[in-house]
Amino acid sequence: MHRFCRVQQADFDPAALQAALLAGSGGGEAAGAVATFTGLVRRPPGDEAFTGLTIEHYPGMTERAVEAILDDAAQRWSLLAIGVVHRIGELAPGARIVWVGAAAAHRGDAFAACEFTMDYLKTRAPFWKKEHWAGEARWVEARRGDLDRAARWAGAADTTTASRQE
Amino acid sequence: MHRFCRVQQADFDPAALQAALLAGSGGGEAAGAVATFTGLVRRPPGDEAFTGLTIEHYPGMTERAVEAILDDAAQRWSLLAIGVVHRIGELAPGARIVWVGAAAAHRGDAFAACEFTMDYLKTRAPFWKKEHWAGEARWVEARRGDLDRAARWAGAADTTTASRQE
Amino acid sequence: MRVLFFASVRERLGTAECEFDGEALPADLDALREALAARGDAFREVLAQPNLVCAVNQAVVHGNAALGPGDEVAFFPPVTGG
Amino acid sequence: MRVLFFASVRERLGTAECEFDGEALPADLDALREALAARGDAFREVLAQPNLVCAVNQAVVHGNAALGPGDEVAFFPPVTGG
Repeated sequence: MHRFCRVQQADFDPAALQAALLAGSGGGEAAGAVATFTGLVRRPPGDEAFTGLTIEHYPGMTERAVEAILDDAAQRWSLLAIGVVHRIGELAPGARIVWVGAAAAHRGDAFAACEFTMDYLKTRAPFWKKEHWAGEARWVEARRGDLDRAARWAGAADTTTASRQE
Repeated sequence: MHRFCRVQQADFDPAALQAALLAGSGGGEAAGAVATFTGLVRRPPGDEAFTGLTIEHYPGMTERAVEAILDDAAQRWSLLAIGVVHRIGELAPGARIVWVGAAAAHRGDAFAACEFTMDYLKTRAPFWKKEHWAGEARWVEARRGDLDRAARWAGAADTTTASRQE
Repeated sequence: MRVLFFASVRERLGTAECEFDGEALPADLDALREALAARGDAFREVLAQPNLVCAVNQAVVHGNAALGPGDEVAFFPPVTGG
Repeated sequence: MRVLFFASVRERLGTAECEFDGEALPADLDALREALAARGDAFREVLAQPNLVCAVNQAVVHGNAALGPGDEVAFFPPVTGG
């Protein structure tokens, strides 16, 4: 199975990443499904003073954590390729933060692996977001909802079974 | 909410579609999440004689059915934009068949709307696939697994609730 | 009234559509099915398919339904797109 | 032994890392926490955070764990990437 994990300051091109994913999927004729997710810096509604995010990470541990998540995804679903790109540093409103893509023979595997990887990235990879406003900055607090979403995968046998039936 | 539905013979560019989705999402700073799915003509493993698919559809009803699915998705989740492109006609192995993209403030809504739309497209929109081999052709039979996947959304309140908590 | 056939149904019947009007116009779906069945074995076979789908004016219909002169009826197998 | 601090923890402490070696080397995480707490209020406050995460050699550790001279320990708040 083809996989990649990049942690970088530079922006990325979702189209090029999707092409890389397919190029790694057994020549491009084995994949029937590609699911992708792109996360962006969202301006809170009506919050004109918001100037963006900075993202800090733990070099070394980040890559290990992401690789462990990809290992886990590859164990849980039948995948042809999976990739993650996560940006660090200063990001303006509207900027891309993260991309996850999964290619599989069947869509159940691609969807589940993509969403699982995002849920685990949010709760297991050492990145921290700080929000900035004109004259103020605040570290983002971890969200209960993200932990709940990640916890769903502890009992993910249903999803796997459904996708194997296709 | 911005939306689009295209049924066409021509290939499509996932990058351009994702850009169109974001352009329709309140200027691009309101969206925090974009989930996409691309379906491709998969060559059955080891099946060298397979030459591709033809896809037939019911003009008029197809567009109505897709619009009804997008209405449903827009009711179920908080979306900024959603779009579908589905190709018809002759498609070679590796060719793109279908694209679904959903943009939302939060990822739970984007993921769920994208997967829901695919599951309903598979079971409610009047498209039919015919598989071709050297010297043989066969209409694809509807899959029990696709009906099961679509049926999951009948009790989708959990997903909606989880995504609203973010 | 236009009656359309798609995919394997269209191929089995060897035709993509037919028309009913004037005195031959069926009053409802059951009457239409009867009129079609009278056209021969291929029609009878298709109409006997347990999973055959019927749409009236581009919306799926189960069971019987009244029909009028401007209606569009379609018969097709379970969908397999996406 | 390197000890690293990230995000709000790093800012609260005003430092991104510190070193322990020779006789000052803590034998385990509990000893390390004690040695850090002795450095003042900011350290004590951070170490008292109920959701503080600790990693040894880049793997999250709960409770105590033995430490050696080449180990890398990190303290940080719950992660918020993605």
